[in-house]
Parts: sequence; C-alpha cells; structure tokens
Amino acid sequence: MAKSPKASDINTDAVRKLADLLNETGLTEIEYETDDWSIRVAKGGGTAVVQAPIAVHAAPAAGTPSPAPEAIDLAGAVTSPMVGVVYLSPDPDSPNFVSEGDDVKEGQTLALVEAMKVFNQINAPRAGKVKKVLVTSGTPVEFGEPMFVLE
Amino acid sequence: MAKSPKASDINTDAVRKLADLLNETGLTEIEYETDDWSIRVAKGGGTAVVQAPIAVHAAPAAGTPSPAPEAIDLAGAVTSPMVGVVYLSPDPDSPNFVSEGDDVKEGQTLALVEAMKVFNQINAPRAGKVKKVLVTSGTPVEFGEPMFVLE
Amino acid sequence: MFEKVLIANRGEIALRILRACREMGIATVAVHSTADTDAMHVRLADESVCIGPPPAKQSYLSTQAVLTAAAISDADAIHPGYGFLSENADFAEMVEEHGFSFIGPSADHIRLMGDKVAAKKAAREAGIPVVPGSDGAVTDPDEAMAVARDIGLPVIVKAAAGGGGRGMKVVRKIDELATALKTAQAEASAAFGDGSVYVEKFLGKPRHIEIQIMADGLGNVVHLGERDCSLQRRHQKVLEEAPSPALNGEQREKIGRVTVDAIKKLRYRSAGTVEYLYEDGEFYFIEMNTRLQVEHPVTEGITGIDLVREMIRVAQGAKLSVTQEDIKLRGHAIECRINAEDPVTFMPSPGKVGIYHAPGGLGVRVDSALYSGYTVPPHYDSMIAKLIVHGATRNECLMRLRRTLQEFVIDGITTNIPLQQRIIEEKGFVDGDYDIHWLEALVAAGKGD
Amino acid sequence: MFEKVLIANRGEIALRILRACREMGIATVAVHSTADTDAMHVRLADESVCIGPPPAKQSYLSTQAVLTAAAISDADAIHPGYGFLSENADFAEMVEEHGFSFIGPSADHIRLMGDKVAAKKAAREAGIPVVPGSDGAVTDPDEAMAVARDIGLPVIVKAAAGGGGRGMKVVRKIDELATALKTAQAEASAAFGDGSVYVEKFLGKPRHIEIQIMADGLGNVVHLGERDCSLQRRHQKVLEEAPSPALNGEQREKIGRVTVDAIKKLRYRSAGTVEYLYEDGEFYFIEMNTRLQVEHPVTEGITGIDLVREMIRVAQGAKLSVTQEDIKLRGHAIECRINAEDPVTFMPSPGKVGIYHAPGGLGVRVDSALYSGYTVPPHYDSMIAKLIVHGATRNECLMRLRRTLQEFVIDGITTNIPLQQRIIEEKGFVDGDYDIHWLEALVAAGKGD
Repeated sequence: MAKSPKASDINTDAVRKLADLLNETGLTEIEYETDDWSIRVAKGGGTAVVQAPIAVHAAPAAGTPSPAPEAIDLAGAVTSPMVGVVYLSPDPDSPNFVSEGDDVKEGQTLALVEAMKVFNQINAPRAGKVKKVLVTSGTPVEFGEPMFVLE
Repeated sequence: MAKSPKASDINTDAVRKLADLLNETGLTEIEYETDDWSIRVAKGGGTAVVQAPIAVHAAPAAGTPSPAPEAIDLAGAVTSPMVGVVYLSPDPDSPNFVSEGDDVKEGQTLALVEAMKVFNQINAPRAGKVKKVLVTSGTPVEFGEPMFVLE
Repeated sequence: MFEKVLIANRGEIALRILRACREMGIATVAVHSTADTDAMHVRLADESVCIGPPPAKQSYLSTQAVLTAAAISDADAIHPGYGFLSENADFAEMVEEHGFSFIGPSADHIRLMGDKVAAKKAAREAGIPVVPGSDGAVTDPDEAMAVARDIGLPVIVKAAAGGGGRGMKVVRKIDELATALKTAQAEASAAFGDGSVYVEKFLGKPRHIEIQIMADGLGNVVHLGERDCSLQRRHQKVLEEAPSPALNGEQREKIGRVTVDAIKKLRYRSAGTVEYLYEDGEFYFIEMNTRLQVEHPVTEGITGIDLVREMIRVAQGAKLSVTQEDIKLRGHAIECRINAEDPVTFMPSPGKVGIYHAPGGLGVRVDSALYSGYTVPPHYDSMIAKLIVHGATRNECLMRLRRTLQEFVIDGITTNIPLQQRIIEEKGFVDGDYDIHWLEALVAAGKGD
Repeated sequence: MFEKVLIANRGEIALRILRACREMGIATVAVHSTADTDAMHVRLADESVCIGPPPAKQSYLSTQAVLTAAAISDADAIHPGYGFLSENADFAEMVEEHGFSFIGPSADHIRLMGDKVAAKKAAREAGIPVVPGSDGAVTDPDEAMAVARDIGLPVIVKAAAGGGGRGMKVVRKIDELATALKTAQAEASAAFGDGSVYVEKFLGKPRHIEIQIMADGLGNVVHLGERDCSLQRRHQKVLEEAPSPALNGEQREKIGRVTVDAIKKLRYRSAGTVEYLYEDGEFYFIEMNTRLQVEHPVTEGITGIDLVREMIRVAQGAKLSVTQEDIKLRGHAIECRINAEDPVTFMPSPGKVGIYHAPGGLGVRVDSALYSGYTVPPHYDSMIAKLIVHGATRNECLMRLRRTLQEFVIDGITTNIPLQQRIIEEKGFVDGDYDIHWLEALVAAGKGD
C-alpha cells in the first residue's frame, strides 16, 4: 500500500548536488532515476527568456578547443588564473611537469601560463592524482579555463 | 484501489522542504519520486514572455463602462453582433423592451443596436429570465460586448 | 486641427500611424477584430473599439463597423493605412459624408486610379508616359491585331479591372493573339465580373521604379525621389531601395518633374505613388497608388520627411511643409519585408513568437507590431516587420543590412529572413543589376527547378 | 586594412564598436569578465576571450589581460571604447609597442590632455579660449590672492589631477581664499596623491557645450557641430542634445573654427571632444576628451556620419572621408541615457530583466546590450541603454522622445525612464532654458528638499 511522503524522506543533499550539476553544466533539466527513486530538477522554465537572443552563431572562445565529448566532472578542476598561453613543460626539450596518472604534492608546479612575456607558475592547490590534463602545451587559455582535474 | 484524496493526506512539510530547495538552488522545477509517492514543485516557468510589452496604460474601450465590481457569469450572455449604440426601448418615451426579472420568449426583442442610422433588433436567442441588463440605453457597445444575461 | 484620429488598420501600419499621431499630439482610436485584442496597436492606442470577428470582411473591411466606431469614439478623421479600405472610393466618400475627414485623397481620385483603363487615359492626358497600346478596351480580334502591328510584338493582353496576374496573356506571335484575347476575356470575366481587356507593348526585362509624390490639394506638389521595387515574388514586393541603382540624377530629376506636373494637373491631394516600368532608359506608367505605400520608410530614410505626418497635415487643410527645393536626397536606404513564412516553400507560419529582439544601432529602423510572446494570427497578411536601414552609400547600406539581418531575432515562428540574407549576398543584387523577374528566377533556382 | 579588431570594453559601447567593425567587414574579438559570459557583445562577436573575474580592475582594466587576449587572438588593433582603458596613455603606448594599432589618439595626446594644468596651457597656446585664472599650479596663498584680484570674484580652487568634484572649492569672499586653498590642497592630496591646485574664474550659470572633432593626423581636421550636455547630475550627463538651443549659426561656426584650428596645431588624430563652459556668449575650455564619447550618437544623428567607422579608418592611416564642406547639420537629435537606477533615489538596480522591448519607427535609434532575460551585473556602470531620437525640428524631436519613452519596456528592474519623462515635460527644458545646475535643482525639488 502506498505510503504518504515524509519530509525526512527527502534527500536534500541529492537535490543540491543535482542543482549544482545543473549550474555547472549549463543544462536546463536533469532527470535522475534509479530502481528505487527518481529526481528531476529543472531551471529556467519557458527557457526562451533565459537564452540570449542570438540569431547568428554562438561565438567560440578564441583558440579554445571544443569541449571533449566525454563527460568530465570539472568541479574542483585547476583553472587558469589569467588569460595567456599554457606550457606543460619548462621548455620544449624538457619533459612535462606532470602527466595523467601522476601523484602530485600540494604546491607542485603543473604548468606555466605566459602572459605578456611573463611566465606564471601554476601550482597544485592540493595533493592528489592527476586524473586529466585538459589543455595542450602552447595553446591559449582563457581566465577561469579548467586545465587539470585532480583526484 | 484508488482512494479519493483527503487534505490530511497532503504532507505540507515535504512540499515546503522542496519549495525551500527550489528557492535555495534557483531551480524552477523539482520532481521527486519514490516507489510510494511523487511530488513535483515548480515556479514561474516562462510566464514572462506571454505579457504584452506595454509601458503605458492599457487602452480602455471607447466609451465602455468599467466592468461591474460584482462577479457575473458572462458565459452564454447575449452579446452585441456589431459595434454601435444600444437602445433598450423603441423610442425615448416608450418603456424598455425588457427589464431584469422578466421572462422572455425565444426571438423576443431585447434591444436595438444602431449602426450607421440603421437599427438592428437584438432578439433573445432562447427563452429564459432576464437575470441582468449589462448596458445603458444610448451608450456605445463594441462587437462581442455582453449585453444581457439570461437565466 | 484634428484632436482624435481613428486608425482603420492593424499591424505595423496601424502602429506607424499611431506613432505619427502621438508625435503630433493627436489622440488615437484603434479598431480591431477579436483576433487582435492583444495587438500592439490596440494596447498603445488611447482608445480601442472591437469592430468584429477575425475575418477581415466582417471587421477591418466593414465600412459600417469602422464608421460606427468613428462615430461612437467621436473621432475627427480616419486614416485607412494601406490595404483594407484604403483604396475603396465608396468608403472615402462615406467617411466625408458622415462628417469625418479622410486622411488620403478624394474619393474621385481613388475611383479614377482604381480603373486601369481610365487611369491610363488620365495619366497620358496629364503628360505621364504610358506603355503604347490600345486606346481603351479591345473586344474585336481585328482591332487587337491592328494595335499589335502598330506597336510591334511582343504584346500583352490585360484585364481592365484586374490585378494579380489574372486575365493576363503575353503574345509573341501574331497568330496567337486571337486565342489570347479570348482566354484573357474569359479569365477577366470570371475573376472580376468584367471581361474588358486591353492590349499593350510587352516589356521583357523592366525594373519597377515608382515615384513618391506628396500634394496638398492647394496647388503644391513635390516628389520625393524614386523607389526601386523590382524585387518581387508573385507580384508582392520583397525588398525595396532608394535611390534606384539604375537611375542617374538627370533621369531622376526628369521623371520627377514629369510626375509632379501631371499630379498638379490632376489636382490630387495627399500621398501618392506613380508606379512605372523602366526599360532601356524609358518610363512606362503602370498605375497610381492613391494611398500610403508599405515601402514609404525607404523614402523617409533618404529625405528625412515624415510622410504620415504630411498626410495628416494636408488632410487638415494645411499647406505642404516643404517645397521641392527643400528636399535633398541623402544616402541610400533599403527596406526588407520580414514575413512569417518559410524562406523556401513560402508557406505561411503564423503562431506564437518566443523572443523578439530587433536590431539596433546607427542607421536602423524597425517598424513592427511584434513583441515577445505575441501570437501572429492566421487571418491576415504574413508581413510582420519591416527592417529599414540607411547608409551614406549603397555599399554602407548593404553592409549594415547584412549586420542587422544577422542580429534580428524572431523565435518560435519561421520567417523569410534567410531569403533576405540570400538576396543581399547575390552578385546581381550587390551590383544593382536586376529586373522584375530576377527574384522569381533566384527562388526557382534555389528550389532546383 | 585591419582584419580583426579587439574591443576592450563591454555593454552598449562594445556592441556599438562591434557593429561598426561588422559593417566594415572586420572580424571582432570580444573580451569579457566572468560576469559577462552571457553578454550581448560576447554572443555576437566572432571570437571571445574571458580575461578575468568580475572586478574591472582584474579584467577590463587589466592591461596585461587585454594585451594577452589581443596576442592570442591575433588581433590587428584594439578599440578601447570609453571609460576603462580608453584614456590610459600607458596602455595606448603598450598597445603600439606590442605591435597592435590603437584606435584612438597617440599616447602623447592622451597624456597631455589627462593633465588638467598642462591641457589648459596647451589649449590656450593653440588658441582655445580658457577660463581666466592662475598660470599653472598655485601653492602660495599670496599668489592665489593676486590671481583672484586680477580676474575678480567669485573664483574656484581646483585640483590639477582631479575630477568628480573632489578638491574643488568656490570662493566668494577674498578672506575665505586662504582656507579654501588649504582645504583643496589637502583633499587633492588625499584623493589623487597630488596636492597641486589652481585658481580660476567661477561661472555661476554656465551651459556645458562640447565640440566634436575628427582628425586624421594627416593635417585634416573637421568639427561636427556641438552637443549641449548641460543636463547633469553629480557630474554625470543624463540627456544630451544637438544643436544646442543656446547657439546660433554664427556662434557655432566660430567656436567650431577656433576648435578645428587648435586641433590642427596640436596634430591630433582620431575622434576627440573639446568641452566648454558657455556663459554670456563666451566659451571657456574645460577639458579635452581624447576618446569616443557616450553621447556621440547625437552627433551622428544630425550629421549622418559614423564616428566609429571614421575612427577605425584613420587608425588604419586613411584620410578623413569628409571635408568640413561635406558636413551639413540636419534636424535635431536628443539622447537619453537609460540607467538601471531608481528615478528618485538613484539607487542602482541591477538584476534580471524580464521583457525588453525597444521603441521603433521613424527617427529612433536604440543602442543597448540588453535583451529579454538578461541579467544586469552589479559590478559595472548602471547605464544600460541609450535612446537617441532625431526630428526635423527640436519640437518634432521632443514629441518623438515623449512617444518613444512611453513605448520603452524594460521589465524586472527599475530604470530612470520616469526621470527622463519628467525632464522633457519641464518648461525649462522645453524652452531650452537650462544650465549645468538645472537638473540638480529639479531633482532636489522632486525630493521636496
């Protein structure tokens, strides 16, 4: 027999997590279903008004590669603190600072971002394993662009 | 077997909790479902775009009296088939064709609408009691404007 | 001075007239069908009157409903816009008989120009160049034969009462003439209840160039240059520009003067347009439109003169506010008609608009009654907006047009913006090298015909 | 020819520059902070680069971020718009050093005009009338006293490095001068890190009238008439018009010629504005703005000349496209700045816009980066739109302004449209009879002060 819902049954953390994902991914709706339960979150109903009125193409970021087709959790990724050109090694002949799968210590150099002939070190904000390198050496990065995913 | 809902069945706390989550997360919709129950809350979906963009006043109909403050069911009211001036009596010295409370037969004249010096008879579309006369003799009526409510 | 004007129209032109009235301090009455209760012109008007159900015949075309609305709202004058009652001479007459002013020409002038044979005769007598042809209606094949021999082949047989291509036949060989005459007479009779036809010279690759005139009925007449409206599909103009890429200053001056002289002789009042076919340096009278044209903003763009304001002024008995010497053409203007229709199949696409966002910035004018969330009703014309751009040169104007068509957002319904974008990228258009058949050919080519 | 221009700005002016580039066939790079990811200029640009977090200092004001963005996007030139880096001489210099073109004047001219004392000296030497006063900075009270006696009271003490009213003191009695000098020096030192002050004639009821000039750096300089920007609140312009109701043709011609001659002597390049106070028939130099002004569309309205296009052209080394003889003023134009702020309390009102619907029709221009559903970020200037109307006469322009302010819909946030509507109904404004204090008095009266 059907039971009445109880407030305590509601897993607020799960809803919040989906809401965060919604914001992060720019989606307008997520429906998540398991055998036992299902949660659907949505944002910007009517959707029309939240879109910018763009008749032409959306502008691609300058030189930024297209987003990878695989879904990567970018929450907590190491992002570029400035617009510039990223380098994964100290010079072309040297090996990369880090590679995917490496364990890094907090403060360890991951990359350099060059802006106006000045090379800025990008250091690991915490210890962890390098799960994904999202950028290519020698290519432009925007402010806030995710560069590394640490596990 | 399906039961009818009772007010006490409704867990207002659960709904409130989801509503709070909606506000907190900035979502416009949450649908929460378990084996036993399902709740969907939503807010302000897309409604903005359906409003006409009017910075100034809404235009009043020419010469039409303001709607009566009392609520009248206008469905099935006798409406004006044309724009014109309504007359409730054949001439100023005669009594009105009908008054509130009168019983009328189908086809009985209720009023005249004058347009371009031509007087058009408005006849009762069916038999019934005149519940309400909505117009004043000698004033303008628009096309489709309700004039009489028949019971 | 008019204190209140009733606008007997809908859509962008109702809004256009409303704006002119408001800028002159004149109160406005909107009339509308039940399909247009939420329309912009109704919302913005000082007063509004619902005059009938959605079909135009019972609302916007009902002289009785419009006149009654004018009476109950105590309007001083009626502006008919274009289409609907604007070229209905009986209506214009009734308006005046009921004591209102008609913001347009006299009923007599409307009637004269509404009859193609009489109009051509009047134009010729007033000194306007006409297409050589029969002197009035032709019924007898021998008479038609004589005319054709006189002016030379090819010739065209046309219905006197007609329009829209019905009752029209092109004859390229003399022995086809008798049959063509018979067919045209039958078609004309079926379509217009009047089988009169006439025969005239057929022009192969003409441009459609029209002269905008403005007259106060007090002897003052000016022309405001020409508009090139050659880009047409099924006799509907799609894009108009001024000045015409085909004319030089001398030709402009000459045809303008000829037209003004004729209009003076006709003692015409209000705005009017004399339409010409133009081929090999010669102009040939098509017809005169005794009303405001859809494409009038193109002329406003290059002259800076508010034509609706002038129409209202002269209807009040005022003199024209400008003389011919005051009118200086400046730069180049192009209008694109934005229709709610498929850009390839031309299927109408009424329905609910999502986001509406008009382009902005320098040299851009948008005349439209759309707004975000508005529903385009299926009962009326599919034209939903006019985009008019102005530039110092034709090239600047074209670049601006390209930019603004990109910026224009009308979500939810299909529009012909892609067709307009295609037109302005075509070499023939960019070079100004097109005639009245150019667009039909482009559209046919686009479909792979 | 530039193939790609980076626009180092945001909001309506970024869009303005983007439109000019697009109409010239030049690709655009938008730069933006994380607060502006959904901004119109970003969406419409050919490329975009996120250059920093919301605070302007770390994004739009970061020379390093902007120059890096130009480098990685391979831009040929940078247009700084107004505000932000537009009058930063060091930035202009760095732009050129890094091999880009700066779409604006030389760093030297920006630097010269950025120093008020040096600017006044240069202007006077070039023949521009200045407010009589001390010959440079004054430190000694006795020297100040001598100056005040020479030019007559009242005088004003002003910070040399200043602006925005800080370090400014009006002196009406000679014995207040020493104290005022001391206070102004202290304020200037605190506000600008430079305690230099100067003394000059104080004007009681001046108008703010500025001359728009355009120069190609090749010896060709034109003026494009004046703008009357007297309607200000807290030194922020609120409404601007051209021509000024206070000037006649002879005065316009004279101050225009004087200004052009001076600009020629200074060998200036690009757009610039010489601001004057005008009182009792005399002009007094305030300052020269070495950039595009917010209110430049007013001038575009009466001249038909695209100022941003000209700026880009001359930055490429081209000659001006017009001579002084080509420039004919036509009609009247007014700009209203629409701000996201309370019309009475002037509290900023950022937030999410519901429906956005700009007015349309004849003589109307809207420059705005708003769209339905856009969120106005709280980090930047509150100006969200500019409404510019043009009419054949000032009266027609006023009527059109009234009409368009009524039509303008910006739902969801509070704007100063009601204040603009109030201004244009005031007799003082309608009569053109106002000075730089008029609006402050109106606002104070409205609050019941």
